[in-house]
Amino acid sequence: MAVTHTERAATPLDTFPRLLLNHAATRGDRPATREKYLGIWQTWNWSQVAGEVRAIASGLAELGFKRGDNLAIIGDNRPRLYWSMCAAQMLGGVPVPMYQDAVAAEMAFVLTDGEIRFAIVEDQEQVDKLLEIKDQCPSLQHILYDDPRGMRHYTQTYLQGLDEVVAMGRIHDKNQPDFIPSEVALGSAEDVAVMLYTSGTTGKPKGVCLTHGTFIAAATSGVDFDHLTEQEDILSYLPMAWVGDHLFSYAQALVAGFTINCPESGDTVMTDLREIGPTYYFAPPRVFENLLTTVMIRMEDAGALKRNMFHYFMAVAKRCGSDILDAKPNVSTADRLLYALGNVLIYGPLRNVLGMSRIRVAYTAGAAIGPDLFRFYRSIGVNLKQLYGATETCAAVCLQPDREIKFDSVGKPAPGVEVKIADNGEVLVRGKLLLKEYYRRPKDTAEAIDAEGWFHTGDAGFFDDDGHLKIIDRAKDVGKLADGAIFAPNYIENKLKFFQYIKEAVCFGHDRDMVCAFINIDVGAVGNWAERRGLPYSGYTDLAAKSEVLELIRECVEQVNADLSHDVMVAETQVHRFLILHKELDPDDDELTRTRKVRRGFVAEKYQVLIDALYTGKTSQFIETQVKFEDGRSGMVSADLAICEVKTFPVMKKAA
Amino acid sequence: MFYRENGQFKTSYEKDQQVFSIPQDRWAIFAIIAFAFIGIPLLVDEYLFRAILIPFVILSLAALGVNILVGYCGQITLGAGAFMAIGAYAGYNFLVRISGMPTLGAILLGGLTAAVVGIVFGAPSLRVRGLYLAVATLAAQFFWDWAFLRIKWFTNDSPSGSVFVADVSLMGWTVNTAAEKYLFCLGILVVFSLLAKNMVRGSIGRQWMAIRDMDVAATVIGIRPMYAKLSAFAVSSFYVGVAGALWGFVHLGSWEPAAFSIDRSFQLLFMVIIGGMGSIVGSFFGAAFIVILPLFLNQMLPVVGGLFGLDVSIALVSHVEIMIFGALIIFFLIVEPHGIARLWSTGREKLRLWPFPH
Amino acid sequence: MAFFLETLLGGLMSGMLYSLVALGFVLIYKASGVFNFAQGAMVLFAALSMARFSEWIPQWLGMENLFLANLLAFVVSVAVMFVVAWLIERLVLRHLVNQEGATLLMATLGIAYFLDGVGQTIFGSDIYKIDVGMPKEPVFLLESIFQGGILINKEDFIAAFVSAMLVVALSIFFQKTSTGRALRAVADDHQAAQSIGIPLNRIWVIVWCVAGITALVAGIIWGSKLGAQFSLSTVALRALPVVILGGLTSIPGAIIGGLIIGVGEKLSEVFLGPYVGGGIEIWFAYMLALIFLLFRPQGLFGEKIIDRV
Amino acid sequence: MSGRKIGEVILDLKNITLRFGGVTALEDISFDVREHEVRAIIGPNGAGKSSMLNVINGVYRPQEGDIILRGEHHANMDSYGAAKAGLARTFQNIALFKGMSVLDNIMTGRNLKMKANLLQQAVWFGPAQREELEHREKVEEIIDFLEIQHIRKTPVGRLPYGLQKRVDLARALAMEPQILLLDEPMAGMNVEEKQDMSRFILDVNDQFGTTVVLIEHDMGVVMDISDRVVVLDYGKKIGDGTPDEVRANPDVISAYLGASH
Repeated sequence: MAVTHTERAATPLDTFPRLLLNHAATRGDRPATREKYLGIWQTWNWSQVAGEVRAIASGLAELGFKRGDNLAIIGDNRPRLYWSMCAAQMLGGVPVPMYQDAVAAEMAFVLTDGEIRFAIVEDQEQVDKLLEIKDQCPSLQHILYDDPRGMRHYTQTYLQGLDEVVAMGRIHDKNQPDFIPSEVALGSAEDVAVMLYTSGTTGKPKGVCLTHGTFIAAATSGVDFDHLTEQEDILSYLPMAWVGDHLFSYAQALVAGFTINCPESGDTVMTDLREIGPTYYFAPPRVFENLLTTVMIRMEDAGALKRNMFHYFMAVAKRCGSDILDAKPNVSTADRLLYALGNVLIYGPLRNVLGMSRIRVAYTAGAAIGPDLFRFYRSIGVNLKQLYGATETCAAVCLQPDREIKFDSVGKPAPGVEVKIADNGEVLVRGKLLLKEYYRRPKDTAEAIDAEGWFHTGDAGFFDDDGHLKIIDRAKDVGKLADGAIFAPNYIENKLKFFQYIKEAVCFGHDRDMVCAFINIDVGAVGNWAERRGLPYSGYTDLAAKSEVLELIRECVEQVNADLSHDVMVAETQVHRFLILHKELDPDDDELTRTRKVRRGFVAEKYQVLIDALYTGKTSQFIETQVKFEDGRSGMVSADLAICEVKTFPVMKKAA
Repeated sequence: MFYRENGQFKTSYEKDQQVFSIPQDRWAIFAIIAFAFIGIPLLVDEYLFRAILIPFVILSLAALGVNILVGYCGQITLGAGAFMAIGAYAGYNFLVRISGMPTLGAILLGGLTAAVVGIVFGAPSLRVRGLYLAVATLAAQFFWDWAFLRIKWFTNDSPSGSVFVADVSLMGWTVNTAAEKYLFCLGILVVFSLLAKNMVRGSIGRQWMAIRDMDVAATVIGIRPMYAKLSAFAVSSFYVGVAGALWGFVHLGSWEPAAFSIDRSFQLLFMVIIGGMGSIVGSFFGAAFIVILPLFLNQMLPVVGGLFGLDVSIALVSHVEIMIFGALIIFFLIVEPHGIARLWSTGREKLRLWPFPH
Repeated sequence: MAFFLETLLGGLMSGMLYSLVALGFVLIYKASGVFNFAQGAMVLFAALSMARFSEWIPQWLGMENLFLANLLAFVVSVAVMFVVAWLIERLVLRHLVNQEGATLLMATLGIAYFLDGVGQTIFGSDIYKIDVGMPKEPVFLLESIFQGGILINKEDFIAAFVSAMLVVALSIFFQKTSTGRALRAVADDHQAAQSIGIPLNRIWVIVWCVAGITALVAGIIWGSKLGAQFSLSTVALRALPVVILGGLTSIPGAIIGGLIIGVGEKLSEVFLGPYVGGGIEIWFAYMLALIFLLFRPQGLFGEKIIDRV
Repeated sequence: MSGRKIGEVILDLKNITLRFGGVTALEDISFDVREHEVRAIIGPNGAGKSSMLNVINGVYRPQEGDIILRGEHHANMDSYGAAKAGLARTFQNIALFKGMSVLDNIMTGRNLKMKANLLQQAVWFGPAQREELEHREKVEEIIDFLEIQHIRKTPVGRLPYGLQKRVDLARALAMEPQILLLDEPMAGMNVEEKQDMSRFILDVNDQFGTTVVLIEHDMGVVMDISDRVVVLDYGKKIGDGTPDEVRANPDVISAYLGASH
């Protein structure tokens, strides 16, 4: 190793394999990857990881994987799946992480579209999916599985255990020790490093090709921006196919050389989070939302004293917490003392049970986050920040600098990134971190990136006076009411969604005279609420139909209206009528994307009757819908949905 | 509330299986032990040592022994007093009959003798359980009460029937003052507690608990009831015996069989029930509680009585005392069969989860 | 020879008393699976109350008639024992249903302590005499056969007689009365008994009441012999081996066992004692029991203990 | 189950008769179990299925008959001996050790394989610890295998029924048995739990080649997962053969129609 290292020192660290080998040489015994397996945190240091990756790479080479090939990666966050990505890159191939919970049909599309020859999957479950669609994907030649459990009787020749491949690889690597180094040497910053399929809020998914140079640049700017070191710990639990996870758990980990930790299983993420106590944390708003909801629910069950204490100190935190975190001077000594006390009694313990004691920097992105939700975490001393970006931009266009946090902005453009607002309000981006192309879609690529090299994000937003970018909505979603008032559905929906009782909301109003909304209640929160009132219920549909629940939600919506009425820009778009949907919007029914964004258009079509009912002033509407269950079976749910009027408020002119 | 467990992840089974796997707990324990060894001797006076601390330490050891049998292995015993006696008298005989026998050696040999006898009287447990076993242990109690009273050999033919140990010494260190006695016993207690903890967290401990919880299932998965039960009797009796020897050698100095009467047996059983069956720390709680309660009542009752203008005789105090013991036993058996220790551990769990209730 | 018979009879006498206490054990064990360690405490408690009330009542009512006083005292004591029985069922057993034997045993140990405490707090802790007018003078039997005859104590004689009566009475109560049958049903199988509508709780109260009465009788007899004093509560410990010997679930067992132990104690004490230094009654009884435990755990008459998976 | 090859007879029961006092629980029952197969014992309530299992692993001793395990006679072997001989079992009404955590419960299954003596254990450091760690790893593999990581340290008392059953199985597996006796492993489970459990049983049989003898009420399950089925009724054997043969057997049908199932 040492020898190869000296000669590599000359070559620049502009591809991920080079970064890896460099870590192995410079900080070989620092932990690189941990996985909770068999009850303890199994740890691999950088030189071990490098060894593993070499082995996988050599093995793949044996199987005939060559420069330019695409390697599908399907499964939960498992060390060897991360390593496989790097292995593919070593050979100049392109890893294509895919959503492990996607159904076979969705996978078939990506596999064919991406001309995948090799797939490395986690376990039997994934293998079965692939076998199901094998004949639809002629290109697919090799399927390798990480976990051999239950695979003993699969006779297909193109199926192999990763173990065997690795074993093969080690021999190969022993026989031709300079094969891998030479392959690595061939790599260049312009090569495509990874291909991420956009979950595609519109149309079919597209493969976004991002080069080593691009991603390393994006990662590096983030690392410098937050002064990340090799000391960081991060919990890798988000879908590997998501640009966010790829940036934080792969790119930045390799740039900064910190440790990624893979949870034991889906059921144990919270416990594992608490054990690891990451110093650097990334989660979509939904996760923070659910956390907060559970906090609230559990505190409701607490004894009176504890509950009052909690609410009192949360009030204190709300008052001064985030200012103290931002080291603002304008906090009274009394408050500082109270906060210190609260930190001992509530905030500290709370961070501990949430697994956030050690967090230095936490990011959220992927969707706008409710200001109050955002404020909650900052006020208890979690340095939560927003970033703005898209798959096409390595998810790193704007970041919120420490101490300059605004709850309703996504921060300033990252170093080396240009951002400007088009006339139609769309956000345009230019810089090193842009995608190379959409895989085999020159037309789409041309559409996305214009002549001057501006990438059209499709989001509507504006810069405020301090140069912070504010995103209101998807550009195409921003509409106008019949009377011409601007209508930004997401903006309203997010306000609604911050109530713990409301899980999902969809607002309508474009070209109409008023705003109406679909609501999904949060079974957890509302269920708990119902139990404490002794309301029996059999499940979501039943619960949603309860008049008490309708009343509860009406109050929430009313508050939102009151809130909206304060802001001239959106005051016109208060919610006049709403209904509670009889089923939860679900990715399996294509109502949400895999990242759980609402497929607005799709939903609008699917529930046309309901929308009509809302606008024709009916007081109730019957509907029957087909649903898919986890096990793939499908059935019908039907209900008679009550439609509810909500009080609206006169527009308040701000006393400027 | 004081727990900050983030980042305390375990990368090896050693770490995961250490006795106090949470650092906060470890520090707390070390602090307490340090205080017991250094702090207390500086703060406490002669009387407290003799009246509370030394009895507490020794009885804790005995209770620990009883707990291994009753709490961990689920075998009831009403004869613990007898085994203390055996420890004491056997130790005494080893001391006086073998010249140059070191005190500690005598004490341990006393314990060993008790262990052997324990195995003999534990034998019925292979055939019977519950109160039948209680009878067997009572038999031990009465037999040995009698034996040490009537068989002169045991008392080395001392005319008065009472025996005495001149001075306790450990490698040249003569244990004279109350403080020294306390430290001597404490040292032994700490070591033995650690050994006990190791056993109950190891395979033998699991065997004991398996037998306690579901003996049929235990044999089916390959646990030998004989080995499990008898080893429990042996270990338990050994601990109790050593405690007995300490009680005689260190605490009393000179004693008669009455010192280890059946009341002592009951007292030890109560310590375990109140302190917490199947919990090592419980044994300490129980011992503390039962050592302190009488003194507390002696102080309090007259005062309380005074308020109502009636004078409280010593007799009355003692009656009230046994009344309260009785009531407490029933209370704990009904309300919290795992005793004070369980209350303690639930409290600790709450602190770990704070501010959440559960 | 005469001496032997004398000891033998003496043994039988005290044996009768053991049987009486043992009976208390058996009753309760049969009906509720509880081994009532507090039986002795109940004896003490009963004796104390008898002694004290027979002393107080004349004072309160200012009357002289000893017989009447005793009668009233007896009635009151019975009432007291009933209350005790009821409280025990209410406050303790009810909350410990379906617990394992060891736990219940320890619970009754608690009860024993509690009763001892309360008893002595209320009634005082000195030695009180119970005078139910039992003749104390000795009697000589079979003078014709043995020179000097066999000396026995009339009091013992009566005592034995009374206990015998009680035993008979109880047996009848069990065999003939409906309550008795209910009791036996419960003894055989709790669940079943419950399912055919036998109110467990009431049955238990009754049983404990009966046990209370046996305790009272035993208390009076012993009390009038040795005076009502704390040592009475140890009688439980002495009667314990009896039930092991006779079998926990058998009334006749209790009686026979009592006699055997009684005789055994006396004989061993007299003929064995001298060689080993005397005072061996207690452990002798226990050793006997121990041997039984090893070779015939269910005792002479008890039902075999089998547990299923 | 395609790849699994069924071997020679490993357990042979000859003319087993078992009586409790007057009651005859099993009458002259004979059947054999082949290596690596899944052998089901079915029958109406009170048919003597559990007694049969109890005879096999020595909890009950038959008055007559012979048990031949790998060619050795075990007519009166006790349950400890059975355990040593490589038989493990789970219980109909779960017999877990209530006072212990899931981990400890499963660790007890390793007891036969742990050699450190009392003193070494008291000292802990050295052989005892080494042993603990080794076996902890084995146990963790089983925990992983049965997917119960999330309850590793919970006291079994707090677990829902379905999970307790799983822990019971885990404890039996910890013994690395050659023959696994399962007494109604799916009793009182909902559909998903049953599916999981059957999957686990098949996986065990498949991965470790463990021979499985199980009692089960759910006919569907039995027919799915077992190679051969023996049918008992009132202590007598009324049928024996492959699921299909048994399904066709008239006596069996009548027995089942008789006992409302």
